[in-house]
Amino acid sequence: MAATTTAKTLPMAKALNESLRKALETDPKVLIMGEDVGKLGGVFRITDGLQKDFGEGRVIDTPLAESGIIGTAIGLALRGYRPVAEIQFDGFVFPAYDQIVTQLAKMHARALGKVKLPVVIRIPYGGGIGAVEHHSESPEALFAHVAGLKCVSPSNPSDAYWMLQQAIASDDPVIFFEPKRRYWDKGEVDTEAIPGPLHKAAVVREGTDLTLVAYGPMVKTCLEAAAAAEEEGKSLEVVDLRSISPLDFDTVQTSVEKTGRLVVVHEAPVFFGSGAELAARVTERCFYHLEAPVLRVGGFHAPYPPARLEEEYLPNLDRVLEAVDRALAY
Amino acid sequence: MAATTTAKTLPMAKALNESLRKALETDPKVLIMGEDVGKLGGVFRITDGLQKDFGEGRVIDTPLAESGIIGTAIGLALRGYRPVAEIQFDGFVFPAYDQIVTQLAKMHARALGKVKLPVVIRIPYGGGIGAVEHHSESPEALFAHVAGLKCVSPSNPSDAYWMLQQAIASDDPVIFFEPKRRYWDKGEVDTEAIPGPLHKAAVVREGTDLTLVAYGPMVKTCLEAAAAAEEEGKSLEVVDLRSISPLDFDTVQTSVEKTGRLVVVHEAPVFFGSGAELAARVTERCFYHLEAPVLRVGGFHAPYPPARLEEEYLPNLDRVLEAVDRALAY
Amino acid sequence: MTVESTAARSKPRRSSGKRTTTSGTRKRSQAAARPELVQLLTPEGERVEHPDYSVDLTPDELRGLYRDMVLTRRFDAEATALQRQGELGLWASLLGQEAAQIGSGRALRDDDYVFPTYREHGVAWCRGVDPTNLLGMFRGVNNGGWDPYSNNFHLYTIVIGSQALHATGYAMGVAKDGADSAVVAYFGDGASSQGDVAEAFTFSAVYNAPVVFFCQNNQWAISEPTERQSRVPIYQRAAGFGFPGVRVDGNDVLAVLAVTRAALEHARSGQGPMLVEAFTYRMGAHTTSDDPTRYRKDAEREAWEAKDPILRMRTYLEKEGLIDADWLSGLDEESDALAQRVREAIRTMPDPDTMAIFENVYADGHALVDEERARFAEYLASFADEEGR
Amino acid sequence: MTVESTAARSKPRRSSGKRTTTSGTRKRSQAAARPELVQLLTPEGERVEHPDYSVDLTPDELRGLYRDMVLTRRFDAEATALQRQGELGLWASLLGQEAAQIGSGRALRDDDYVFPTYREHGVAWCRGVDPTNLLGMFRGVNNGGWDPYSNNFHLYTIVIGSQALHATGYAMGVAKDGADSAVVAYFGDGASSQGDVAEAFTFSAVYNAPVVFFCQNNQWAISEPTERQSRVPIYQRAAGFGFPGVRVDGNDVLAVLAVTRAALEHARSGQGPMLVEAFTYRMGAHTTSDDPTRYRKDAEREAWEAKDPILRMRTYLEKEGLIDADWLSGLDEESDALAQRVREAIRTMPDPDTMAIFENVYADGHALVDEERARFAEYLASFADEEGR
Ligand SMILES: Cc1ncc(C[n+]2csc(CCOP(=O)(O)OP(=O)(O)O)c2C)c(N)n1
Ligand SMILES: Cc1ncc(C[n+]2csc(CCOP(=O)(O)OP(=O)(O)O)c2C)c(N)n1
Ligand SMILES: [Mg+2]
Ligand SMILES: [Mg+2]
Repeated sequence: MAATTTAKTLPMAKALNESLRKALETDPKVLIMGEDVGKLGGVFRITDGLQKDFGEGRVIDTPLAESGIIGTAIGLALRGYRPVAEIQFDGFVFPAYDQIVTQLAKMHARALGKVKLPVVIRIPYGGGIGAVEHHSESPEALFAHVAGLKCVSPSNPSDAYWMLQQAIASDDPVIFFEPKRRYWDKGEVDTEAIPGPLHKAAVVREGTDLTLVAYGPMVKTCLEAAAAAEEEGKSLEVVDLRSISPLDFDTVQTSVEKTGRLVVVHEAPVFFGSGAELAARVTERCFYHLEAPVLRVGGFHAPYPPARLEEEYLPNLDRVLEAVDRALAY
Repeated sequence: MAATTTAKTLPMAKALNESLRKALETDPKVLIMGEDVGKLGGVFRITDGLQKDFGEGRVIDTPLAESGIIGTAIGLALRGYRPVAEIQFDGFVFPAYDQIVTQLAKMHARALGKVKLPVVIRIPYGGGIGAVEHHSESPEALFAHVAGLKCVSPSNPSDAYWMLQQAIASDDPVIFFEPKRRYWDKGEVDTEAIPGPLHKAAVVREGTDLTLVAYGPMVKTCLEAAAAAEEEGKSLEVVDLRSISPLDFDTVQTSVEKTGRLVVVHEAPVFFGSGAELAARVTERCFYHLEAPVLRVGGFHAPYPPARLEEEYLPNLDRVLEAVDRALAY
Repeated sequence: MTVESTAARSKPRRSSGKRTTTSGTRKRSQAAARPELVQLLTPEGERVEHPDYSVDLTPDELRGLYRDMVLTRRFDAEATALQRQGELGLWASLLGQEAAQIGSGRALRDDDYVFPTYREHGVAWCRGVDPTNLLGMFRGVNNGGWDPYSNNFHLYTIVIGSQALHATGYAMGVAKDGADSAVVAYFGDGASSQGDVAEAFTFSAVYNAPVVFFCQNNQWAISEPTERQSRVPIYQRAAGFGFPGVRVDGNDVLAVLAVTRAALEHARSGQGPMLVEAFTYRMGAHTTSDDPTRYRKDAEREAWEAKDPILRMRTYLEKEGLIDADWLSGLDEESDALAQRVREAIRTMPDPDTMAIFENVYADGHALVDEERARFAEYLASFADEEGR
Repeated sequence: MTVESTAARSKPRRSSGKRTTTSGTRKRSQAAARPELVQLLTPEGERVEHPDYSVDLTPDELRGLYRDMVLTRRFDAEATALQRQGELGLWASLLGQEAAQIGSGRALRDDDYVFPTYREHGVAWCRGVDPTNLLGMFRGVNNGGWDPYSNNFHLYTIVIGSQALHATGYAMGVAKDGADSAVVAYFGDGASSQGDVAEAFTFSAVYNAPVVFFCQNNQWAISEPTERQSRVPIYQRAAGFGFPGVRVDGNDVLAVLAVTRAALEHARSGQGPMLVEAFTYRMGAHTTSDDPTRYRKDAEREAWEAKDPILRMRTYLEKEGLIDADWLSGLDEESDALAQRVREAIRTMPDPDTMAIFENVYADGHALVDEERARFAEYLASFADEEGR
């Protein structure tokens, strides 16, 4: 979205905060719930000031129990509310996994459409902030595999603002993955703009030699890689998926039909990760266009390492470019 | 394994039962725990008679709480036991997901190898038995993505017997997926044989035109498909993966280098499923050998349907052959 | 170490209508002042008093409770028969739990909302859910065939204990709305071990949510006796979370009604959650797939048959002269008619359309579902073409 | 509605050694016969008696407890300082909880096994874990740097409440082995809301496992006060699961020692689990990342400072003439030496080798890990080659 007079420059964290504020203002059924979302404003301050302005009835500090948070959010949704639940860190969503997978995801279908579950689960995810165990994971594949859920992840403040608006407006459960290492990156947000569809990917840099696909935290990394590659005379197109379920294969396909090569980048482990699904489907769709196999850059099949190793562990410019070189060598 | 004098013909359920009995006899540290595994012998009778013979101290009926089952199994393993936990049905493993993913899978690494977690989690999985909701799912991808776990699934009684022996002997946590619709299928089991490695795939039918890859319940379906295809003059090779994490890409690669075409079949939803990982990796390894994209046959991106629709929902001979035709048409 | 229930203080709200005082036949319950088990009608059909709980019902209401139990049992027996005949894939019988379900179900107001397990056929009956609708999921044509909002009766939930949290959240919403209705979460003795149920206790207590936890302790969780779940009575669990718990004779429809009314009133009046443990017995198998002879003795069942919830009510009504042979044969006819209606309904129940696989996965749609639906339709059409050739 | 603790009946096991009777200075605790909070040493440093719990310690033992608390606090302060200096990524301070941790830690036998949270630095100290080992995970060089078996002290667990189940399973194993040791699960007030903790209560009660649940109620779970977790005192939770719970003054090292010993004895003697709630206060921030000024008043902290666990012990020891200036300055020197040792250790703590990413993922190996390790080594080598050129 181009800058207009109504645009302001905000870090992603603040864009999310403003988006939540807007939702609370606009729809009295919107509730915010989670651990420490009240006075503290969340450990990342995404809900800063909201309880003060909207009260404890709308911005709810919950007991320390994630299954309880999601289970009661489901009940509130059945009663007509639109809960936006915060999970404090990626690694702490698993106690709620049963409620998400067996209840939240399936209840609309179970009821033959008679009930709707407009629940948003915000999860700050990914690494790069030097944290201890369980605070740096990227579990999106574990949700994308599950029908009934939608999964999205913004890469910049504008998308953070608008995609959260759209997720809250959606009548389906949405897992909203926030790239925590990008919380403090600034960007323009036009709160008066008319946003594009939630589940559409965006070509964020055009190129001709190879397509880089990423989402959330890795979009910036890919843009940097594309800039570096340009200096070496390689023209990389970068697609920001924005949505992980559904995946916008059309946009990726169009790009790959142009470039003939695809590298998928994410922080999550490669094995059974998003890159696998993209590689499988894109290869099927673009079999005769692909001049190289789809390559994947991502986490290893190992627990997220201690902070002093994360720089080596996380996909970075070098690892992306190495994969680019390998793909171009075909 | 060829039939010998020590071989007997058993249904898979009985083979599993005998394997557990053998483990209890051989190693006093082996424990069986789960809901209704005692007097009832489990809802599928896999533990039939074991409590009677080994006592309540070794075959333990647990409270109705899956997180509790796995969490205490972890504690027992830390104390030197080798628990074999039964989850009653695939759809009920999710309350234990946190313990499995954040504790069981990571504790060995967290302890820098100082502790071992020889825990086996047996999960009867998959559909085809006309059951109600949550009783027919195939959640293997949700475990294979997680480092620290191993995932296997036998397709026949002999593998059921031996792979369970090996899983129990393994010092790593193993998720043992039992294809419940094949529990009553009979096969030869030689309890004196020397089994091959746990994580190695098996070529269960040789062919030249295309490779079918499957595991657990779909191996039989693929063998039937191959037999039907033969009548049409098509020679299909069938690979039984046996192990889902790790995946034995070498065996698949060898086959695909011969046939040039691959179709992966599983009951689990295709989106972010095992087929995606296989397609991605095999395409990377066999890029110049593949004459068609890897095609996937599996579940839809929808909740497992009510029983009256499962016949249409589940991959069957026709759906496999349709994919084979599509692959051969390239 | 026992935990006293404090539920007693909130008196049940009385429904209007003419009442017969049946105190002539009432005796004080045998045990000491506040017996652990609340009982108003003994297995022998004698009315007894309880210091904290009472009901005062019209003859019509009393007969109505009996009728509800009889019809529910008949429906349940029919469903079991239909399973044997292959019309249902499975059935979870409520045999023996009629009083627990009818007593609690009849304590509800229309605007209360219920979260059942998979066995609350009697509660569904009280809510006005058409019994044939309950059969859909057991036949395998759907995963829950009714609109939860039309009767304020949620879909059956199979994942043990998870609905306790939904009920708590719903009740938090009720409180937010300033409504004075209440919510009931049904669950079993086995479910009491699930973390979700404990979390529901915590959330409801902390938010003072108007929810009644109604635990049918039917002594068994499939093959496991209640001692595998708790070494003290389940109602005592509540006190440690800061709200009252009470154990009621779950085979005594009057006591269940009285106690549930009191619990609902407790919730409505802003005092927060309450736990009711209905002490009852699963007289049949866990489901039609189960074989209880593997784990329990006939003698146990026989002992409980003597406490049958329907028999004792009949004895009482007959003793009080509230029913006679005519009335009973009218009820028999009604039962037969219900059974026949259910039989017919099941035989004409249509199988779902194949493409229903793709319906209602999402409320707002999903590109992949659309794609898979289209492809599958094409695939199916290809057979039609072949057949058409 | 209160739940009486029955813990009293099992008397604490006495450690051998000469004892001083300090009863001259003892008073009966002010409250009624069985006050809710077990206390043996008032905030003013006066010894009081409790009808159910007592300790009888030698001067050396008394001084030892004080020394443990002082050294632990010093270590903790040093770690906080190291975090500020950038040597640690994070630190979770135990400031204010020294008595709860040293009192319980010193109640343990060597063969008891401990499952801590991430804040049990004082317990680790009692177990003999080298304090510098605790820093590894906070520095980011590992996720737990010690061998749990060498000190029977498990790794720190971050996922709230999950270790309660591990402790229960371990205790089930202890019972199976016929050993008479016990297991302790530490957790916080916040953790009491997690389903896993409730399930641990259920399992331990049903199997009568020798486990002591030691809840440090430090009044806060990050920004949430304990009322967000429970509307009644946490120790009361136990009764509803069928085992005793007791609340002890968590800033009173003597009372914590006495109560934990009794609880361990309860477990050892085959009576199953027990819950100890140590009522204490987190004097610092939740972690170095936290800013408590956003959610709590200084006055609250000040009120708790008056109940400081170390101060009261010092007052008592001084009054009793058990310590003097010399002894105290010796302890100061010891503290300084410890702090210096920690500082030096952290500065020389090596970063892990990059390839450690692939180590210990599996005990028996995994083909994919091998493949990824090899590829990554090649990848890294390619840079070395480039640099080497
Ligand atoms: C989470 C979960 N685990 C296991 C099951 C399988 N299961 C179905 S019913 C049942 C026993 C339930 O016992 P209880 O709660 O006492 O209810 P009851 O069936 O006696 O009414 C079990 C173990 C399940 N449905 N959900
Ligand atoms: C399952 C889970 N959810 C959330 C967190 C984030 N978190 C870390 S500590 C904490 C508060 C814990 O409070 P309490 O149990 O009282 O222990 P304390 O920190 O006060 O010692 C939270 C919410 C976590 N570690 N694990
Ligand atoms: Mg039951
Ligand atoms: Mg706390």
